[in-house]
Amino acid sequence: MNITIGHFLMISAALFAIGFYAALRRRNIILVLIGIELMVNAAVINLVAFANVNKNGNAQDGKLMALFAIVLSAAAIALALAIVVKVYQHFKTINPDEVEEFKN
Amino acid sequence: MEWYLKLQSLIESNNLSWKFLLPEFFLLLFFLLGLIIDLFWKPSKLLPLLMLAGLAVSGYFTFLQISTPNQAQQLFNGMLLLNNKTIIFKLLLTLVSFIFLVYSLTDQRVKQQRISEYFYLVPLFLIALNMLCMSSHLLSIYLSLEMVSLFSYGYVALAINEKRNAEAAMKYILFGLLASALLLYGISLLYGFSGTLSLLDPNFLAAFAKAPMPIIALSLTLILAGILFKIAAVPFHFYAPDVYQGTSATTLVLLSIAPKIAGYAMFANFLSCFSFQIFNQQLFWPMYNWETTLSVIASVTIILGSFVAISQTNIKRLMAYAGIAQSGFLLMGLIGYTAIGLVALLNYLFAYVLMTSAAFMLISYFEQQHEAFDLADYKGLVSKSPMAAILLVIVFASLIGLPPFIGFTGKFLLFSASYQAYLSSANPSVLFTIFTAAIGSIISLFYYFKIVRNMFMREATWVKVSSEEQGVLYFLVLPIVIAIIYFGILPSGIIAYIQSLIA
Amino acid sequence: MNQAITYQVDPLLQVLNVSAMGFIMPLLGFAFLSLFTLKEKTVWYVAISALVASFFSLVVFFKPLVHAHQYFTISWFQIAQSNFQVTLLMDDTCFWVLTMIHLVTLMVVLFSGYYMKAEQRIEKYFAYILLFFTAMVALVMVNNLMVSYIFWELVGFASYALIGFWRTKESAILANRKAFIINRIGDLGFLAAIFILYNQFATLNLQSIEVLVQQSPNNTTSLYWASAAILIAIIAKSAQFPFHVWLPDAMEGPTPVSALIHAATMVIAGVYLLLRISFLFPLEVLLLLKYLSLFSILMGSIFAMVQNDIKKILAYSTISQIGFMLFAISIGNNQLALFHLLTHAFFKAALFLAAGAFIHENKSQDIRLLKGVSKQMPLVFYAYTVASAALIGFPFTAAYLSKEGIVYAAFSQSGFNITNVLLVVSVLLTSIYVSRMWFHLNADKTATKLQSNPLAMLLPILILSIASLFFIFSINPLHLESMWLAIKLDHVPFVFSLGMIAMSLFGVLLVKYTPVILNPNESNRLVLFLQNGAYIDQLYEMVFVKPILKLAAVLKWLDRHVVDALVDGIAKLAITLAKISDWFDRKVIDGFVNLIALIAKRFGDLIRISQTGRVQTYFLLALMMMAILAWFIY
Amino acid sequence: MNWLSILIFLPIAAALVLLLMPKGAAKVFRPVAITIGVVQTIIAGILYVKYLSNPQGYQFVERYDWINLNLGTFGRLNIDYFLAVDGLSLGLLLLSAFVMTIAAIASSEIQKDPKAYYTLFLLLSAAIMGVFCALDFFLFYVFYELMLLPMYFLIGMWGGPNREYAAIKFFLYTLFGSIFMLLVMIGLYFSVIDPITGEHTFNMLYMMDAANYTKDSYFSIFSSDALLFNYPVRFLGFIVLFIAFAIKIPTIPLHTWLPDAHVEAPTPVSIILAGVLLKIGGYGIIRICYGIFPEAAIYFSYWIGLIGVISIIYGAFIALASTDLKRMIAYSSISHMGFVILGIASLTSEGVNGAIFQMISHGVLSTMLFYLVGVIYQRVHDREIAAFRGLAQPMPRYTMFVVIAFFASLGLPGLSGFIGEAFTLIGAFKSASVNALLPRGFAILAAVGILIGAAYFLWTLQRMFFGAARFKGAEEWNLKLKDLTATEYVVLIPLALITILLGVFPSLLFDASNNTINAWVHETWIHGIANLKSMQSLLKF
Amino acid sequence: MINLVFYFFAFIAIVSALYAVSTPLIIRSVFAMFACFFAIAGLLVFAQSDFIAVSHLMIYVGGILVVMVFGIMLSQGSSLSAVVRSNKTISLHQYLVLIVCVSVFLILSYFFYQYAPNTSIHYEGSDLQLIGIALLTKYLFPFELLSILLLAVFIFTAIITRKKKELN
Repeated sequence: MNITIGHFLMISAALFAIGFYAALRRRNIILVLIGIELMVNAAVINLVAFANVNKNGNAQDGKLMALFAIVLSAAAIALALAIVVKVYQHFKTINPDEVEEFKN
Repeated sequence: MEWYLKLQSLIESNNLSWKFLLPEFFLLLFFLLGLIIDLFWKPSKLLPLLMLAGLAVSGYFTFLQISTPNQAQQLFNGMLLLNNKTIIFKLLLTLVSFIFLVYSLTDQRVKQQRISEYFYLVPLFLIALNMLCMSSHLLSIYLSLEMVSLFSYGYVALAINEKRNAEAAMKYILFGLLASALLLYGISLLYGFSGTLSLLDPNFLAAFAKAPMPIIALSLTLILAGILFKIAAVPFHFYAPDVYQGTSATTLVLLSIAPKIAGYAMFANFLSCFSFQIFNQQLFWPMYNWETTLSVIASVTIILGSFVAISQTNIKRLMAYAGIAQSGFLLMGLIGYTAIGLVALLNYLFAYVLMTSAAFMLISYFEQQHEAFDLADYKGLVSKSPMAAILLVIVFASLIGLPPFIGFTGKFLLFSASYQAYLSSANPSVLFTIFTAAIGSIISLFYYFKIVRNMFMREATWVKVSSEEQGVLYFLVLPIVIAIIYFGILPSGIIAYIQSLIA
Repeated sequence: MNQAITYQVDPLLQVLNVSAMGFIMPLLGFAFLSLFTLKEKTVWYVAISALVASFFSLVVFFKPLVHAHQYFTISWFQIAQSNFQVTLLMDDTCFWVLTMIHLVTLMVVLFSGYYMKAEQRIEKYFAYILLFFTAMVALVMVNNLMVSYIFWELVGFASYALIGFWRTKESAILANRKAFIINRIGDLGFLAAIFILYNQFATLNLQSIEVLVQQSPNNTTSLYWASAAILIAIIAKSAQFPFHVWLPDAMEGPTPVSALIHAATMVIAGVYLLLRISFLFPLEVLLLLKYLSLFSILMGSIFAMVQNDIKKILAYSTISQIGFMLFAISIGNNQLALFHLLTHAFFKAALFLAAGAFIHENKSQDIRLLKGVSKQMPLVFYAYTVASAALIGFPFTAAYLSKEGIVYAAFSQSGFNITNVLLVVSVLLTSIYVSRMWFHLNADKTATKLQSNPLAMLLPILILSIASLFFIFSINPLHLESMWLAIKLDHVPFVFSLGMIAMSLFGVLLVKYTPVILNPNESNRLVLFLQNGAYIDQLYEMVFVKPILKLAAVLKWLDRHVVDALVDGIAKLAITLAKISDWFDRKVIDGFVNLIALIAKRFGDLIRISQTGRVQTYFLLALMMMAILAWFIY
Repeated sequence: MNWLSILIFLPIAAALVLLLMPKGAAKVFRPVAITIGVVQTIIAGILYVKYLSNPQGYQFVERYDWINLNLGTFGRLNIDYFLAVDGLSLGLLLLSAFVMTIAAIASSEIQKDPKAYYTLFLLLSAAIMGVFCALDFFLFYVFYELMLLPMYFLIGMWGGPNREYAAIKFFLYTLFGSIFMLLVMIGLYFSVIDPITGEHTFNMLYMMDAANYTKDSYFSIFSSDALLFNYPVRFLGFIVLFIAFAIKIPTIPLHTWLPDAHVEAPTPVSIILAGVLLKIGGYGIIRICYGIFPEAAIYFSYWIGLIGVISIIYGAFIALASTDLKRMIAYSSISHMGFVILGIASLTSEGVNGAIFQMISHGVLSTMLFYLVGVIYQRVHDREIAAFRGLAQPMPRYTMFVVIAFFASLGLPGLSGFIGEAFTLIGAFKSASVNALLPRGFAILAAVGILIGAAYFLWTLQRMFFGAARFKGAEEWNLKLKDLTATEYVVLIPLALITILLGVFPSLLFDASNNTINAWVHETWIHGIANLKSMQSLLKF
Repeated sequence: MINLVFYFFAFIAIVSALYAVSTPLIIRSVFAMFACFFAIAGLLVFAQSDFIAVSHLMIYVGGILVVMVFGIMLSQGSSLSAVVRSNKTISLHQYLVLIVCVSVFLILSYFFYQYAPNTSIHYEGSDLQLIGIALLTKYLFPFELLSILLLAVFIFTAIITRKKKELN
């Protein structure tokens, strides 16, 4: 049995759903970020897998997109963690529920 | 050999493209200058002025890029597309940044805290925004979109009131990262089934059309999620009120406008590859029902934004929801993707820049002078700052769309454009959007005039007056308000200019 | 009677004519008096001189034109294709009625100099009188229904102003409101008639309408409606049943006003209008009028029999007498109606003025308290007696001629039937209430004679009582043939006259020897019923006024709480929607979860309510909305 | 001379001058406003007299390009600055100028922030002039909306205790109507072609001619699929425009903003509101609703007439039950404006002429009535009917003017109110036999409204003004209730004179309007029937 | 045989991801992520992208996770293991999220099962050179832009995390 793109896509779907779960469900900003990373990784797997379909000319598109996505998510995580640290300084918690000062 | 020639052409394209980024180079240059000055002469009053000069120079070179007749330049092998439409967007962005910088100069809190980054990051932000306007490749879209988002998060997090900033930034970034993860996933699907990331690729649509319907729907929906987040449209608008509330009104002069403009520019670019012109009739790619999608989103955005704005008691939350409703109005220009729609969109964005920046400057002014944050704090302000109050009324009237202010001609064109879209598509949901937009206009009267009512018709409970600094009103807000009136009475010039540029 | 006679004169002459006919002087007087505050005497002189000037112009300019039977037409305004004109009519009828109006008004103004002495705002009083006079003169002369309507209402307004002249007097201001509103109901009839006629004939000029009616007699339906509508106006203005209720109340005004407006002139405007437009009236409507007027005749005289207020007696008597005039018209005898109109004006004005003199000197209107006036002011009392005799219809008075003529005409037209018998009965009733009043006034022979009898008081009463005698109208006191007026009337057989006189005498004697009639038992229910005008007033109050006020209050409530709420509801709905969507925006998932948790709780403590993260909830919500949108589009 | 432009821009110029004046110069603000009003009145009067010499068609035309854009595939966007007046608008123009003058004189009670007040006042004046002059729909709309903001502040800042509510209610109601008017306006624009240039146009005169509609456009009568929700689009357009103007007039059940606005507004603002702003509704219906959609007007005339009749009676009943004098007058306005609707619905020359006369007469009378209410309110700050009794005692001259105003309002002949009411009713009555649009019963029912009108005015007179003097404020009020001052005479005497003058010489107005209205009625009827036939055959409704 | 390795990586990736999102202790989930990212890198190699795989390892394992550990330490100080779920009950919100996530997975996998191209993937050698050339030709501009972005993020992170004292 050959490994086809479908296999990769299935794994990506699973990772996406798991990441989604963490991002929406967990009460900890860092775990939310981990969930987001899982979602990004799912997309990265997709991109790289699809790069194998399109061998005509644009073969490297998907791979480079994946590369940029990885780097960008790293940058975003760095900024997010900086904000988390700052949130912790003020609220002494990293549960997004408890970061709640605004009242309307 | 062939491979080598191809490489040659790729490099050639890159080499030819750099010169079109002259404005951005200047921005970068001034940013670096600012960085260095900030490092060596820490408390420098020169810095903001230098940045202003940078914006001016960049704006000048952007202006010079205007080509008559309209010529589209593909830069960097289709990464970017420069045409008059994107130049107008860029000019609008430069204008906002300029207003923001000038206003920041007067902000007491910025002065006191000596946040020099506040100033020298503006050119860099503008680069990101410009890139988003020009990007025509899914990679550059994703990259510049992410860049704009990161700048936005960063600006929100910049300290003025640290605790509030932190909370707003946290909510903003979590929401934003989730949305961009969806966007990325959507892009990956789009790429997978169309085989290309370049929107300018002539084979893109043909290849994508072969993709199965559910995949098309799924990928476009996911991409739309990312875009809607950027333009703060329903349902990805939830972050806006919290973020606005936690951010100083001064920052909002930039943040409530610039990302939205760039978002619309990108949205227009994105939609442009799904629309064709056949026999003078603008048609959308038939596989995806763009008209219905856009009109439903526009209607829901207008209605939800307007209704929720009514019950707000914090002015910035109110402005956030009002901004959401305005976003819906702007979307009306894209329904049908007609030429008039684009003109209407650009014209209204111009109006939006003037009105919203003026509004936030005034709100910021009230924040600083009278510590007014809630609607209740606005009671009787007309007796304390009559000039500012009157200017705010004019701005609000324009935002509602009353003549003879620029908001009226803007909305008028948007209505006309969507009516035109309705005539050509005969899609009843477009008509529905027009109706909801009408209703939204009426409701907008209600919430904007709650503030006006408080200012003019209620007695002040307590008003803290700090040093009377009316200067900013006269040299910055007043000219903008005069422009609001001028372009309301004589709109021909600006509309004709936009039309002539993008024709 | 046709276009050939109507001619346009040159504008200057027109103006001269109009002014000559006496509008301008009284109108100027009105304007002068209403704008300036003057001394009492001066006011009086101004009023008198205005009237004299008008009278002079009547005799000098108007009289010569009468026989030419002319119309003067002034273009008023043009609307659509119709030209609205003010047409002035000059004929005999007009002249006689005008003469009567001038004379009575002059007398009343003279008398007012005595009666209204030392009153506040006297200049307003005379101003209103002059306004009334102008309007009345115009009403008589104009021959265009639209313009008639204008003056028709203006006399009503003047009446309103004069009834309420003592504006601090509660009963007076209630009475004038009532008078105006009831007249307004009549005016609606007039307006409706105008609509119908204008719609039918595209003109409101009476002579044109008359020509058109004669040319095409088959517009009967609209004529029915028009005549019925205008009948309402007539009976309201002339205080006939069922619109008579305002007239007794109107007696709250100054007595000279009652004499002028509510006896001699304004109330006969209806009769006069009917005389002018009787050509419109189909027989059926005339029959209706006949019964209505007969009812008013009887009702007026019966109510008059039990009243103790001298002015109320006279008011009911007026209702009854106007009934006679309308009755005459209803049986087709317009000339007799006109005749009775003129005679009635004089004797009724005399009666009122005399009553005014009594009231003024004794400060009371109750006939039982005025018992000594025959001795107190004998001269006035003689005049009063003459006028009373005229009212009853004794020979040698003018009214004898007119009233007898009417009764006879009724008999000669339809013979011996119930309506005619009732008419005769009403003659008897008239005799009864008049003599009852007379006996009361003559009861106390011991009163002292009044020292001063000012000329302003005596002269008008005497002149008017003399005018109620036969020779003003006819040489022969007993017969109608030899009238001075250009009125052609039938000969009345001698036997019939004798019968009538006997009937009247019987009435006098009945009162003389029947104390029950002279002093009816006030505790008697029937008497009470009649004294209160059969409670018609109260009935109207209950049936119309109260329900209307109630309805108004209900509507006001509805307006506030339903209509406003309905339309306001949109705004309220918007706010509610705002709250809902706000709630939806931030809480729907929470609420949803809480709700389900609440339900789940009933099945056990498996699930506890837990706070959800807002960012995450929002995002979940956004995603679900996006999914719904995608689902919706595909 | 561009007379009409001068009329419009004179107050704007004055407003700018006022803005630049220092606060210390507060004393000259009112004289300036009065002077502007007088000058406007004189100009309007001159125009009126000029027009009377040849009362035909549109005159004093000014037409310039305002917005003229080429928008590519969209075509050209053509908006003209197009002003002209005819017999319909000229009378209203004159009335507006006059009422604004009176309102300026009556503004003496304004103490708070006079600069803002008079600036807004003058802006309002300009917008009102513009509305009556504009013949380009877009221009009309701009002026129409321009009235809202000054009016909002005039009510909201200088009004009574509940002024905020009244002001926003006024604003919301009107905006509700006008936003949808905007939509119809855009729809019309896309349907109408300027026969000369071949481009879309906002010119109202072109919109009135069925030949100028492109064949398959939504508002074309020749289109076979001009249906929206299975209903002819033209009818919907008419309904939308009618609602917009009916709010302004106002009619039942869109009237509820009016009593609130009146009760809360200061006297001069009430005067403007009743004297001028309500007329814009009637003017809009005649000029725009009926002018552009004659067939819908004919189709719906029964319902429009019914609305008019209900307004008359309903307004009168509520006025009867009102306990606040100003509220009573506000409701009487609703009742009186009902006659305007009824007259217009009759589509007869008598009815429409009567409607215009009624508008002008009501303009003068309501000005007078609201001013009179203001007089006592200014003295004792109370206007409950029950609080006064026998006012004629301390204030006889005042009472005289009240009597004139009341009797004119209840339709006493010889005063102006009568002619308008009578001719609208004659028109309504005639309609049954001329064009069979309204049943005769409408005229009769409306006449009953007159009766109730008499009832509440007389009742009020009797309760408030006659009888022995007795006031809620007892002695204190007795001292305060002085008779009229010189200023008040200056206001009231011209108003009373005009009332009498118009009542005696209605030709003063009819001469100007009659030709215009005759032609208008004729054309509306001819076009309406033709259009209706065409639409019925194409749309099968 | 080589397929078995693929399935092994897939299994590790999914299981460790599941563990990472469900363990109550943050630090454990971070370490589970190490395993997950390693497995994903392995999968990337299977998809003929060894350069991407290496970059992935370097950036995620070497960069992100380390930063995260720092973040945890900074935000929760010494009590690394003290982070336990405060509320042991399961709320319906959580069920809802679970349902949504499962349905997301089902929808996606159904679509992929139905519509994914049936291209089989074999390892054909390194793509390092190709990526390098692309990065300096076609993707030169995004590459440059990225550098600016990283600079900006660097500045922002520095400003945001600096101590409050320095601000005044």
